[in-house]
Parts: sequence; C-alpha cells; structure tokens
Amino acid sequence: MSESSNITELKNVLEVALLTSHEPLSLDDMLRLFSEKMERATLRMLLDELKQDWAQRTMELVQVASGYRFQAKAEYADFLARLNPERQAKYSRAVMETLAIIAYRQPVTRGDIEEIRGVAVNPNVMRQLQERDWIDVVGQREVPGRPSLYATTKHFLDDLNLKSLSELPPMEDFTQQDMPI
Amino acid sequence: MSESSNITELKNVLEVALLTSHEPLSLDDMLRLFSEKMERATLRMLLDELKQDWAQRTMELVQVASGYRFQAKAEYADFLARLNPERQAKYSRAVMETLAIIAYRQPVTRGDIEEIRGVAVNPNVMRQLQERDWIDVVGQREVPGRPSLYATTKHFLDDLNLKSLSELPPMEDFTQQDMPI
Amino acid sequence: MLLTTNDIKIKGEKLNELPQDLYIPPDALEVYLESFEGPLDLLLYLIRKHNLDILDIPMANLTRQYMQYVEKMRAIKLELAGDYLLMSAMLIEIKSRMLLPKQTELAAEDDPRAELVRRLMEYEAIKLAAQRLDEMDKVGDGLYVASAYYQHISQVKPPEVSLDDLAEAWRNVLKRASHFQHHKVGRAELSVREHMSIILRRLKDDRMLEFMQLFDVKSDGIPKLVVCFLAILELCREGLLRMTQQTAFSPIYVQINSHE
Repeated sequence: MSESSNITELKNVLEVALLTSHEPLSLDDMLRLFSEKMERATLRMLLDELKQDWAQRTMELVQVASGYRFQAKAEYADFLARLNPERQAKYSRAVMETLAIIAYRQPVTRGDIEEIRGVAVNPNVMRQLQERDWIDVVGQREVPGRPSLYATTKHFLDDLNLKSLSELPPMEDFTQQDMPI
Repeated sequence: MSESSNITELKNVLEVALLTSHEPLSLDDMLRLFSEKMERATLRMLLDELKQDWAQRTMELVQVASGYRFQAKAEYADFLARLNPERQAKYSRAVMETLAIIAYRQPVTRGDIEEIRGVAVNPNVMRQLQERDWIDVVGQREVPGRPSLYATTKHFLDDLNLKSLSELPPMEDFTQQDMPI
Repeated sequence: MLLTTNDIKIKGEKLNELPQDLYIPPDALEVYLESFEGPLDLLLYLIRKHNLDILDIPMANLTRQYMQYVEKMRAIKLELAGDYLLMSAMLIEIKSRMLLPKQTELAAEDDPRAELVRRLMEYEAIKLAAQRLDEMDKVGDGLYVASAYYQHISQVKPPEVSLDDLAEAWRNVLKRASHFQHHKVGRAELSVREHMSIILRRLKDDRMLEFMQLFDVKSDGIPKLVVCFLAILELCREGLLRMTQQTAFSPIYVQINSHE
C-alpha cells in the first residue's frame, strides 16, 4: 500500500486505527501512523471527512479530552446493554459525592472534601477513584502538613464523553441567589 | 428503533456489537442482542451479509475459536504498529561513543575511531548507525586499504533538532596534559 | 465522645422513648439510617421532608428532629460517626445563640445560622451534581467505544538520543583517551569538520569541481567562506583532496585524492 496515496487510503488508515484503539487517539498519535510528514490541518480535514462518512452509520467519531474515538451511537446502547447484563457495580454515594467535589471544586485536599461533606473521607473512596484513573494528585497545598491536592484526570473526561471540564453539567446553585449575604 | 425491523437494522446492531466488543462474540452472545427470538440460521445469514458488506473496507469479519470478531485487515498492520512502538532500551556505550566521535571529529575512518576509543569497532555498531541513517560514507582516505570516511548525515541533525553541527554542545577536544583548560 | 440517652434532652426533658412517628421496623431502619451520608445529609433530608425554609430554618424544630434521629441510631447501636454528635452540639449552640436577646438590628451576617445554611446549600449542590454525574453515560456503563481487534506487530522504535547523551559520550571518550596527544579543538573547528564532510559529499557526486565552485560567495557570509576555505586546507593536509592547476592564474581544480 503506497503511502503517498489518495485521501481515501489515508482515511482508511485513520479509520482502522480509531476502530481498533481502546483509548482515544490524539492528533500526535495519529500523525505517527504516517511515515510521511502530515500537517495537522490535513489530519483535521481527514478526520472531518471521516466523521461525515460515518454520519449515517452505526458509530460516531467524537472528540473527547484526550483525543478522538469511535463510539456506538446512543440508539444502540439498549441493545448492547443486553450483551453484558452484569453491569459494572455503581459507585456508592460517598464515592460519587467525593468525585463531584473534586470535579467541581478542584484542586481540593481531603480536608476540603471533609468540610463540604461534613464527614471523614474513607481512604477506600479515594482509592477507588484513583484506581479508576479518574482523579490524581496534582500538587500539595502549602500549609502545615502539605496535604495533597486532588484533581480529575483526562481519563475521567474521556469516560464521561467530555472534551473539557466546562462541559460538565452546570452546578445548580439553586438557592444561592436568594441567600442573604 | 424498532426491533422487528429490516435486515439493515439487524446488521447494524451486529456491526456495532462486534466493533465495540473486546472479545469475540459467540452466536449465543449475539442472539442475546435481540429481545425477539432469532433463529441461529438467520443470525448466520446476517453475519454472512455483514462480512460481504465489509469485504472492500478496512476491517474484516472473521470467525475464531470463541466466536466472531472484526479485525483490521493485514495490510494495515504496519501502520498500526507505529502507534505503539516498543521502545528499544538504549544504545550501547560503544554506539554512543562511536557516534560522538563521528559527530565531533568527522570525517573519520574506522581506524580513527579505534585509535580514539582504544578498542576495535564492532561492525554491528557501524551498521546500527547507518541503518538509522545517522552516518554515511563520504569518501575514502587515500592510504593503503582506502578506508571509508564516515560523517554524520542531515537526518542526524534533523533527529537531534540541529540546524548544523556547530550547534552541538561546544566541547573541549583532546586536551594536552600540559595545556590549561 | 459518646452521649448516653440521659444526655439527650428535648425541650428540657429527657428523651426516654423514641418518637412514635419515627417507627420503622428495626432492620429497615438500620439500612435507612446508614443511607445518610453524614449529618449534613440528614439535616437536608429533615429540611426537605418537613418543608422547612432553608433560608429561615426554625432551629428548635430542626434540632429536635435531628436529635431524635441521632438517638435512634444510637439506640440500635449503629456505629455512629463522631460527626453526627459534633453536629448535635453545633445545632444546640446555634439554637442557644438565637435565644439571646436580640440587639437592635440583626445583620444577616450575624445570624448564627448563616454558616450552617451556607454549608447545607453547598452540600446540596454537590449532592445534586453527584447524582447528575452518576446518571451520565460512561465508558463501561452505557457508553460503548470501538475496540476491534488487530494483529499486533511489534515494531521496535529506535532509542532516543539527546544532545546531552551525545555530549556525555564524547566526554567519556575524552576521559578515556586523555593520554593521547592531540590538538585542542573548539567550536569553530567543528564547523570546519562539518564543511569537510560537505565538500567530500559534493566531490563524491561531481568527481571534480573548480575551486571557486566550492564557495557560494553570493549567499554565504564571510565567516562561512573562511570556514569552507579552512576545510579545504584541512582536507588537503589530511591528503583527502587533490588540487591541480595547469598554469599560473588558470582555474584550480579540486578532486578527491585517488590513486586510480
């Protein structure tokens, strides 16, 4: 297969790479596919075309935080759910609330999380989130004890199908406005 | 999406399931996709058609021991291999020193290199550097045996992100013992 | 830290019995009480359940409700986090501060409840956000990403070499070869050697060139022309080039020195 080849062949290489990759591919990843130098603009154009090519088909090419990936269109989710009836166990409320605090208030320390939730943070909760690669330590707060600062990872955004934190559902500060200051 | 729907839709569900599954899908797995009863013969027929639909495309639908899966056609293997190259550990000390001598003292013969390093040059060392396209022969020294003169290539400069050799870290050369540095 | 039943007083009376309206079969109650994520969660539940105004919390009412639940938890020997008791103390403190005679105008920030209200609202916002995150489709839970198979061919990527690696290697060479007697050569010498390579490459292609052809007088600056000239001299000195001139002032030809 010649590499100085036409657009269809370039798109085919991208399609194969994206369909077989378990993780989203960044632009840099995809540029590595081609031994010849390719402009990022060209690559973007090819990805745009590929997205169009698949528009009427089963999968969609989406961009998430760490790159591009193909994913099943939402209309197939119900079918696919039948394949693996044993779903991944849901996280406990403690885990989800901790995650929400880290996502919306990052970077935060364990102390911050405990203050907002009003209870001690179970180390197991942090471990679950770290093992899922949804949070990690991004630094230390410069106070006595130098507590670790936690933030969400790119992988968290990928898993939630988001490009950036700004795409998180907006926080509802429902009563905030009426609050006497 | 109606399930008593036409063949295209049934094939779409199969396609999506096969493209998103980490493991090959058995016939029983695939029958679970559909809430309505489906004959195994019908399923086989659909898989056959799906295989045909993809015949001219990037992936092929194959049957392996535990079931069916989509896999990248063999012709794309070389491209995909570039995505996750296994990093070779490091060049040996001999390779690095030979490269340094050629870079700083070019053009040099193997004899020069041996004289400087005090040991014989393993032909394998030169071959590694030539295969990398970092050194090549620029001429012969007109002495008995007409040994090849090696120099670094433009590709070497590119890979080290240099415009010219003068951008190499300035370095004292062989200093005479009695010479102040 | 732990309170006994005798310590719990509602409206000045000891709490001896559990309120009737709270009756839930003990097993269910345990599960139910465990489902609270902490004192703030319990307080929020009480506020919402009894339709209390979060911005004007009736502290006596809320405190009483809260104490009832906490006492219930203790009664069934649920392992009670210290946080619940801490909150009890805080509620009672707020309540008592509100009983103090009010000074003229009570500014909003002086409201003893302000901090509690702020925390309750922040916690409720987070609680809702957590629910929202929980409901979103995620990879592995409602979101299916492509992961078709491919035959993995391992391709070895050549090692990375940095300038530091190269300099380090050269230093090693120098260290080991320090007993050799050589000239001191610096940065300028390096570009001379680079030009030596360049000239040899050109002569390999063209066999023979006129001397002046080796110089690009128009585009090269003087330092580069000098370096080029030095490179030619060095090549001659090392016996790599041969210069020929038929007669004085006639063109000088340069070629690779060969004995062929």
